[in-house]
Amino acid sequence: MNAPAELPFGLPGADAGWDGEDRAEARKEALYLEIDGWEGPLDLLLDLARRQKVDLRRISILELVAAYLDYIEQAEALRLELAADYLVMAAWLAYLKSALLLPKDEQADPSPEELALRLQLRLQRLGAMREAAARLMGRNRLGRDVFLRGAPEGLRVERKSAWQCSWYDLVRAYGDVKVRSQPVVHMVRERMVMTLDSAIARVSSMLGVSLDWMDLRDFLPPASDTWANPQLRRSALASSFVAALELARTGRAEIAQEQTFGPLRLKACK
Amino acid sequence: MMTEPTDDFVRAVEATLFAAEQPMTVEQISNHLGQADVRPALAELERHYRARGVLLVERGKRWHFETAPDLAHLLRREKEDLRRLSRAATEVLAIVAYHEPVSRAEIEAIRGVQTAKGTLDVLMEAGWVRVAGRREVPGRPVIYATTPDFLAHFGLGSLKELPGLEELRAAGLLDPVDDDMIQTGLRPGKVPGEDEETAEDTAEDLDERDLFEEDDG
Amino acid sequence: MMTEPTDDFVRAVEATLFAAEQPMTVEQISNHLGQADVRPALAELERHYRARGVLLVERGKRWHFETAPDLAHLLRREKEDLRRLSRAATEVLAIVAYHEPVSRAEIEAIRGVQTAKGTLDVLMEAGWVRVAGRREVPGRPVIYATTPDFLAHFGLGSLKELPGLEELRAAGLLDPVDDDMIQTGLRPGKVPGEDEETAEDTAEDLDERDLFEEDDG
Repeated sequence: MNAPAELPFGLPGADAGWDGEDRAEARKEALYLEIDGWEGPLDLLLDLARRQKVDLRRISILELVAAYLDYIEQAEALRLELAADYLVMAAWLAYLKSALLLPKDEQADPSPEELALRLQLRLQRLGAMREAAARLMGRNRLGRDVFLRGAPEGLRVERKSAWQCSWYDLVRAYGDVKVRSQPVVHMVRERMVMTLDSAIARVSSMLGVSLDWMDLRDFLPPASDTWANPQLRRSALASSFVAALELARTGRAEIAQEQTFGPLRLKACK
Repeated sequence: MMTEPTDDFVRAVEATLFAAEQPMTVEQISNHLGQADVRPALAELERHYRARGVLLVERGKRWHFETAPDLAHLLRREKEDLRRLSRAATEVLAIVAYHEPVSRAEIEAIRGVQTAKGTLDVLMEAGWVRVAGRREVPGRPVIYATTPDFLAHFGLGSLKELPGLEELRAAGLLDPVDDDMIQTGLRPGKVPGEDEETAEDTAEDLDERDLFEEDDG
Repeated sequence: MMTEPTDDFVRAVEATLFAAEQPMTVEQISNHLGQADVRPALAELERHYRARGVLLVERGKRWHFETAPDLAHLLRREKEDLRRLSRAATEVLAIVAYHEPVSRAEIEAIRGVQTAKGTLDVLMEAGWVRVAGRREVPGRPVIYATTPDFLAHFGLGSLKELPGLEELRAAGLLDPVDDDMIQTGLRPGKVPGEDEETAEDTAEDLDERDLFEEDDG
């Protein structure tokens, strides 16, 4: 690793490499061949300024401008799309050069000396950062020159659970288990029906009153209140039919039906 | 305290072992440091670190630094998380409390679902349930009982203070909670298995899910 | 050589830092060791290890052990897995470190060239540069600064230890970049802006391309 740290800032030749690499030689060769190697016009200017072998604070701006324009002229293979910045800089430097050569009283504001000074300062700033970068990269770096512990045990934060449960939760849970595991009894729901007994009683009492044939349906209770329930009425019809058959079997009633599905008629036996 | 200047070779062995990702044999260290004899340096380092927070130790012919065993507890920091017992765990705990000592098979018979082993582990970790021996029947199943910590946590003088079935009924705790839950318990065609717990969890009300989350802090 | 018995608390701090996987601040060490004041112990350890093959160092308020730099030639690993930075990236890194916090426009004004976004990304990915908020000026540009990892990597206790910082400051070379420099600079009529990014990428140093393969062109 080279050690640019001993070199004071701004001295010629202090253009150390970056990240341990020194490309200065390669770049000298490339100087007249290509422009791709430069990080913009300021970079090129900085390199040219360094060739003056003086402190950046003492460079000759006129000489620098000449070198730059010279370089641009010689770089015939310039790819225009890459070179726009370089040409803009060239134009500006040509303007600066002519302004510097003009008599003082014809000079604009800011003065060309002021502009030249600014250019110089910018080159110094860039040069300083470039050297700072090289010094930084040349330091003892973690993972390259110095090392952390290879196999640290690690600091652990162990999580421990503090379980929570209340008395109520406990008792409630037991209740739930008990409820869930109770034996299940299947019960047929009680439905409202007319029992056979009550149908026989009703039909036989009504037969005693009437002497004519009567439709079976007329024996049902009037469709009001609870008897309006259609399910209950079907039950009453079914029970009354069975009651009629029972009364006929025991000889207490006659049954007649004129056609299939026709009305069923009923009459008391004489 | 002024430390004597340390021999550079000893320092190199020290740094090599410090940076190593694996314990190193004498040969490996020596190869790393130009074939020199590293044994005296290892001996000196071992002696030096004996009094410190880090020790240089040899295990199976390999050397490495490790933190001193008496300080191991410092490298672990405990953090308590308050966690609410799951419904399944609460039920198992209640069954143990009402029926102790009980075996796992008995708990399962009472609950009507299989009980994941983890559930009993959680209760033992909480310090509320302990193994109370084995029942002297074929298979000699492990039986479980509650601990004094259980009584203390729930503020009970003894298990006799737990409300009886009649009291539970009077308190409305034996009323069906809702039909869905009963049906869950009686779902026909349900295959018992370890994944039972999960299935049950899914059917449980959302509140419990919330409670499951750890309340940090 | 007989080592004096070491205070147990000093040993605890030593063991904690040895075991830690990351550099630790004084607060973190203290939290780990029951809130005690660890500074005297750190000072004692720092002194003790100064003569050894391993050093206790403070980098950006975080402490860690690392191998002594003078042993680098013995420890340097053959296959270096450090990512090689392009010249553009090293320059940008230096500018961020010496000028922080700094906006991208300011970096570009110093370098006289537009900086590909990838360059800053590479530095952020390496963990050396971070976004440090926005500058409260029109446009509210994002500003960048270095991280504690940057200090640790380059062995700096703080930014004050940056090489040549005082000379550069005295020479006025670290003065804030003024708007004039950003706006006009050496490129009259050219205003830096996001839309120039693409053109600039094309113009970027080829080496940077090769090293980082950021072909999103």
